[in-house]
Amino acid sequence: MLRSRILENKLSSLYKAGKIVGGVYLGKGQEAVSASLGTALNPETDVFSALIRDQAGRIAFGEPLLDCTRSYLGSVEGPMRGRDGNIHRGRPKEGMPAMISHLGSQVSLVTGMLFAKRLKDPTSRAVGATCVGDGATSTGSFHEGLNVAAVEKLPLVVVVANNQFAYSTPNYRQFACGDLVERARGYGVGGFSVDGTDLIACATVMREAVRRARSGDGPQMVVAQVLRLSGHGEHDDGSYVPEDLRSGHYGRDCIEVAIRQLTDRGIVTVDEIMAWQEQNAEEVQRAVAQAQQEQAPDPYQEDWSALSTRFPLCQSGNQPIAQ
Amino acid sequence: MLRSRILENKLSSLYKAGKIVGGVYLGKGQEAVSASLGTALNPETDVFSALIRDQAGRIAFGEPLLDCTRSYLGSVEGPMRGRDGNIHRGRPKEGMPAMISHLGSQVSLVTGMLFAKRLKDPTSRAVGATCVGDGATSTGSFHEGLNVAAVEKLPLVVVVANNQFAYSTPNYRQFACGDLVERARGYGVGGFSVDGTDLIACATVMREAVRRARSGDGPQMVVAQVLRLSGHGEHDDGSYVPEDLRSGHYGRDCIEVAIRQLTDRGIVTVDEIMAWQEQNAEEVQRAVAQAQQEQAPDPYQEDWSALSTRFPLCQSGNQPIAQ
Amino acid sequence: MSVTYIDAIREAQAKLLGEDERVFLYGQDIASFGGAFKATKGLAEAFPGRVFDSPISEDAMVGLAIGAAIEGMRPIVEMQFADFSSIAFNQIVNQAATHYYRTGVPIPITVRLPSGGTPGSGPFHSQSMEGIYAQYPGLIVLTPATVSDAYHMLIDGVALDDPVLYCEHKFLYRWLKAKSINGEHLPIGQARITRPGKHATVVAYSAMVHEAVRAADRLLEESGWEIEVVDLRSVKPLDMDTVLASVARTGRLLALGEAFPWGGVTAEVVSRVTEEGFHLLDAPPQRLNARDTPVPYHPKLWAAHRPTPESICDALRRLLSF
Amino acid sequence: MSVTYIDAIREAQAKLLGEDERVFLYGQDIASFGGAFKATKGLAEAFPGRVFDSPISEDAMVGLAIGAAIEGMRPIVEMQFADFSSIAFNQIVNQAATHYYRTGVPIPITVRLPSGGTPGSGPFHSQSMEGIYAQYPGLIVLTPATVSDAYHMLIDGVALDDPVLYCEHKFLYRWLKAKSINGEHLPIGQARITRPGKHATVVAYSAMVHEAVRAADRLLEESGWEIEVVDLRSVKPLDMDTVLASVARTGRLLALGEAFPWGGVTAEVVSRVTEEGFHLLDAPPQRLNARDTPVPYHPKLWAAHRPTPESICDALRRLLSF
Ligand SMILES: Cc1ncc(C[n+]2csc(CCOP(=O)(O)OP(=O)(O)O)c2C)c(N)n1
Ligand SMILES: Cc1ncc(C[n+]2csc(CCOP(=O)(O)OP(=O)(O)O)c2C)c(N)n1
Ligand SMILES: [Mg+2]
Ligand SMILES: [Mg+2]
Repeated sequence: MLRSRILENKLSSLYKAGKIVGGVYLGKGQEAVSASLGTALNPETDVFSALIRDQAGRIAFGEPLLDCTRSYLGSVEGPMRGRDGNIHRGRPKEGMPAMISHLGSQVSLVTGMLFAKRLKDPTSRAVGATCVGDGATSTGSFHEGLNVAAVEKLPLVVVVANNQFAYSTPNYRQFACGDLVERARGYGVGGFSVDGTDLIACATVMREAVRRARSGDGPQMVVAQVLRLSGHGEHDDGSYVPEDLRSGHYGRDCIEVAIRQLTDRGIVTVDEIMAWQEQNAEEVQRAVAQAQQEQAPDPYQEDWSALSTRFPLCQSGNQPIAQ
Repeated sequence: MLRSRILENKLSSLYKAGKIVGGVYLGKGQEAVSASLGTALNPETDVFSALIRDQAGRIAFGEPLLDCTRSYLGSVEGPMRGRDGNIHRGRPKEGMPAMISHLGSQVSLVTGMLFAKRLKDPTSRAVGATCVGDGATSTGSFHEGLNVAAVEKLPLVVVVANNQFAYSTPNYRQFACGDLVERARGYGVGGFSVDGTDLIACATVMREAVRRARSGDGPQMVVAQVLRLSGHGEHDDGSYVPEDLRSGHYGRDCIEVAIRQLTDRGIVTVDEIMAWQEQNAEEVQRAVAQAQQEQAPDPYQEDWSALSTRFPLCQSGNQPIAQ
Repeated sequence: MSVTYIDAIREAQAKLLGEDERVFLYGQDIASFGGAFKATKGLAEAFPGRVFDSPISEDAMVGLAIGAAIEGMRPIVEMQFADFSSIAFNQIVNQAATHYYRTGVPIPITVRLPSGGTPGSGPFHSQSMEGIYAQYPGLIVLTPATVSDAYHMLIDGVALDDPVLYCEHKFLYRWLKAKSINGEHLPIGQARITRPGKHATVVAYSAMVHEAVRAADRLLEESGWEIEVVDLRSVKPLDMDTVLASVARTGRLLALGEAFPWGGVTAEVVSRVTEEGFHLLDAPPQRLNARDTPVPYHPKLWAAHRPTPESICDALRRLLSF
Repeated sequence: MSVTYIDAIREAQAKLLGEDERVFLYGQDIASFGGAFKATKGLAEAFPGRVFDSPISEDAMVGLAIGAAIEGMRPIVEMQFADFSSIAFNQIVNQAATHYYRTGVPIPITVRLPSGGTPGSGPFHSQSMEGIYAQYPGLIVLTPATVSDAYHMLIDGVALDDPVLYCEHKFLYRWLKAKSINGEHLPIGQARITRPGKHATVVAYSAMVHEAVRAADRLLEESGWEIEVVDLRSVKPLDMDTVLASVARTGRLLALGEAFPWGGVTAEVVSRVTEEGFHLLDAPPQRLNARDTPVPYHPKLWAAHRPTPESICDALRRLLSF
């Protein structure tokens, strides 16, 4: 999560320097949730469909830093080859589906991956996880996907990172129940609540949710309370978040909390953390530098085809590029 | 509900005699649920968006018999003028929206009608109700609509007639919770369970749900357990419903139960019921006869326009009818 | 013994399930019930654990299929009616259709769309959505018109690595019969000359091929006009070679479809022909589609809403009069 | 002082809220935040109780608007991006679009669709869906290209009794400026000759009108060709009179759009012109659209995906060479 924070700070400055086109969407303040989910999974067998604020989870699950910097900086070497960018990236064949923007849509997709894994091998113990925000729980797609997973009793873990806002929209304009975890029972799935600013609590809950899913208890839903410590995207100052929330319990920085937790318990020393920090900063710097020196996609080289199939009898209808 | 049953029996024979084109969808066995909802509403002010199996509720809410027979028999005099038929009928301006087939879609529509009523008159005490089946609860549209109504705290009553099957699909392939009423809490809405074969129980629960909605408690969800005593449509023999369900508690005929309840309590006599029956049979017969003698729509007279607006500068693009 | 169009669809699925373990079927009421139209009758019993009833969740049905396809499966999703695919629209056009271009991983799913009008089916059980889906890059849209094509194109479609919308016409289900399914087997992407002629070309697909042939028979009898009928077979990809070769022979084009009249397949055909074969045309190309209203319920309105042999003859007479 | 395209959209909504109590606004983040693009900035404060933040529920947003319209209101729904209207697709094309034909009760809702590409927006924040919605009977599809049209067409669209898809182009939001919004005020259903010419007609709409004008300027300068540019303003209804009159003057047609190349607006325009004005054409009509792939993220790919003044000039030169 430390590496994620350093990377995201770098992305933010690149954006502000005009080096990234489009948008930059950060997971600051949500690293404990995301990283502990990524850590609880097994990258060899499991599926992790990261969403907007899952840089930390991506790193924990094993996504190379370069996938991130190449996607943001539009390198043709990245997994999306400039065709898609920023958080819309992934390696579907390696258990990392690439999100589409339409919120909620990944739930049934991960469900389908798990459905297939079970069909191919009834003894499969692979788990699939995805994160959604509080806002995404209002989508029909979320509902349909989670319900189907429950009917099929698939090992799906859905983490709702309730950061109190969907863009500018506060929880009370998004849902009317007390806590979103109250939805779990209605789907017939396991439900967990956790303080998303507390790394140790998150790690414990995620591990347990993943364990239950893996052991055949069907889908598990974890609702983590957090606050994002950035705007919706780096174009947004998030000024709609009231001061008392920012200065309240969930406004605390989960990384500071984690450092305190780990040092208090003597698991790491401050010096070690400083060393990590430095090492990560270097790695991030390298990943940025490499992506920046790589080629942008070239429209003349681009294979302008949305299909993998070629139909020799039918012309493409695509116009040549004007010179 | 007696009238509904007589009408539906008639529709079934008309269908079997080839006098109705398309399909016939009956509410046999669900009359207690539907009628008690229709009765609990005020047709002057309220909204009732009937679904597939709501013939009894339609009658209770005040829909004329002729609306039904004209729609099924394709009379041009009916509210749908032959453009739509069977259960896809209504009088939206009189509080009776006409369902589209896509299940779940009416929930947000009724929500919008209530939203508008409150905007127009903040003291409005109008309630809006709609029925859905167990299957329709799996739609994203149901989820989005109910959640929006809950956020807006609108006086919506959603009745889930859980007849154990969606077409041929049993509950265990549709949802994974014990009872759909467990969903209420996750939406932050009121929840009621009721035996849908028990008229008095239904009447009590519907009245209470409507009262709470009307008094400002926000949406209410009533889950009624029933069994349909017909196929999905009259083309279907419903043979997938296992014998033990048919012969079990919910397989009992709510009309027989109601007659017993009412006569046992001395509210009506058997003679009175026989008289109603006769009177209703006559009225149904009249409504059928009238619709049958009315004109079918005439394609040459038809105003083939999907818009109420006419654009004088733009031709319609519609071809003349071949002679 | 004869085979209907829907028999062919069922047989194709049986063959696919039998020969390719990556194939499974997912849809509402398709397992023990065999589907609303019985297109999967007996398959759940014959292939245990391969045919699944889904909840009423079209968005999730397609989402699940896409996920399974990423994992190497070849799911076939049955929509109960094409019209209900509007609920799965986002998963189809944004998730499935963009996936290969974005990630390089193709999505071999097949979505079966029971399409087209039948009397009394009304606005929500009658739609023809091929012209909607074909607008999106990344989708293949098949529209079989014959029993043999219903069979072979479903098998060939499932074999493609890309998402396929398989538009099967409900009116043909039981009405269209063949002696066997071993008709001429053309590859996907090749159109067929269903009926040769020399005075005008009707380009049609799905059920309208048969209405075009009826109209052509009538005109031949009435006035000796010889009308060529081209069956597109797939609307995306579009086999313009066959279409242009036909127009080169006849000099006249009527594009015929059952969908709504704005845009869609007939507009694409007319535009491609005029762009690429303007000099071949001896008369203004014409289109005939359904009317610009929802599909009406009443059989009398329905019959006047869609093209019929009468209205096709009228359109052809107009075309031949130039 | 100047007014941008998005100012005009905001001003139009302010005027509507001020003058018609049936109007309310519903959408994600549109109340105190003022919307993702600030198209409703300040309106929640100026009109308390008339501007509402919705949950992330596009299907329910449109369903709610339809219900409110039945009750006599005139809701304006803001989609955060046109692309997300795919979630509301069913409510738009099946509930709103069929309602008047089925029940006789019209549905005066306006759905604002922030449309079209901008650099770096990628496959899901760049779509142009006018050609999808126009295929459905019962919908009106507006595509304003100027500041003044953005203003007047929104006001006129809300006044219509039928469902309106108002396609506003994101690229024009801040880039397009006018001295005032009091430009020429044409009725909905009438196209405009944006730039008169005599050698060829470009039929365009929305942002492509400006690219067409740029291309026309360039060709005039380079080689003296005088290109006429027609701005359709609304793609459904389509003002064929203006289009045909222009083609009658020039004899040559290029239909230009930013949407995907299969079907859509340009195919409808070419088909209508060839059907109704074949004899006016001196050369095969041409189309130029975006490429048949999702809209790419990278600005370099994006710029080659959509038509540009360069590719429009190329297409025009081809057209003029016949
Ligand atoms: C279906 C859909 N509608 C709208 C959007 C636009 N949008 C992108 S992010 C966002 C807010 C998401 O809120 P939440 O789910 O709480 O996640 P968070 O950003 O808070 O992490 C919105 C409305 C979208 N991506 N998808
Ligand atoms: C979105 C959608 N998908 C599929 C259908 C086809 N369909 C019509 S009724 C039905 C079953 C409905 O089951 P349920 O909601 O339980 O109601 P019931 O028929 O049992 O009263 C189905 C699948 C539909 N109408 N809408
Ligand atoms: Mg959030
Ligand atoms: Mg049911």
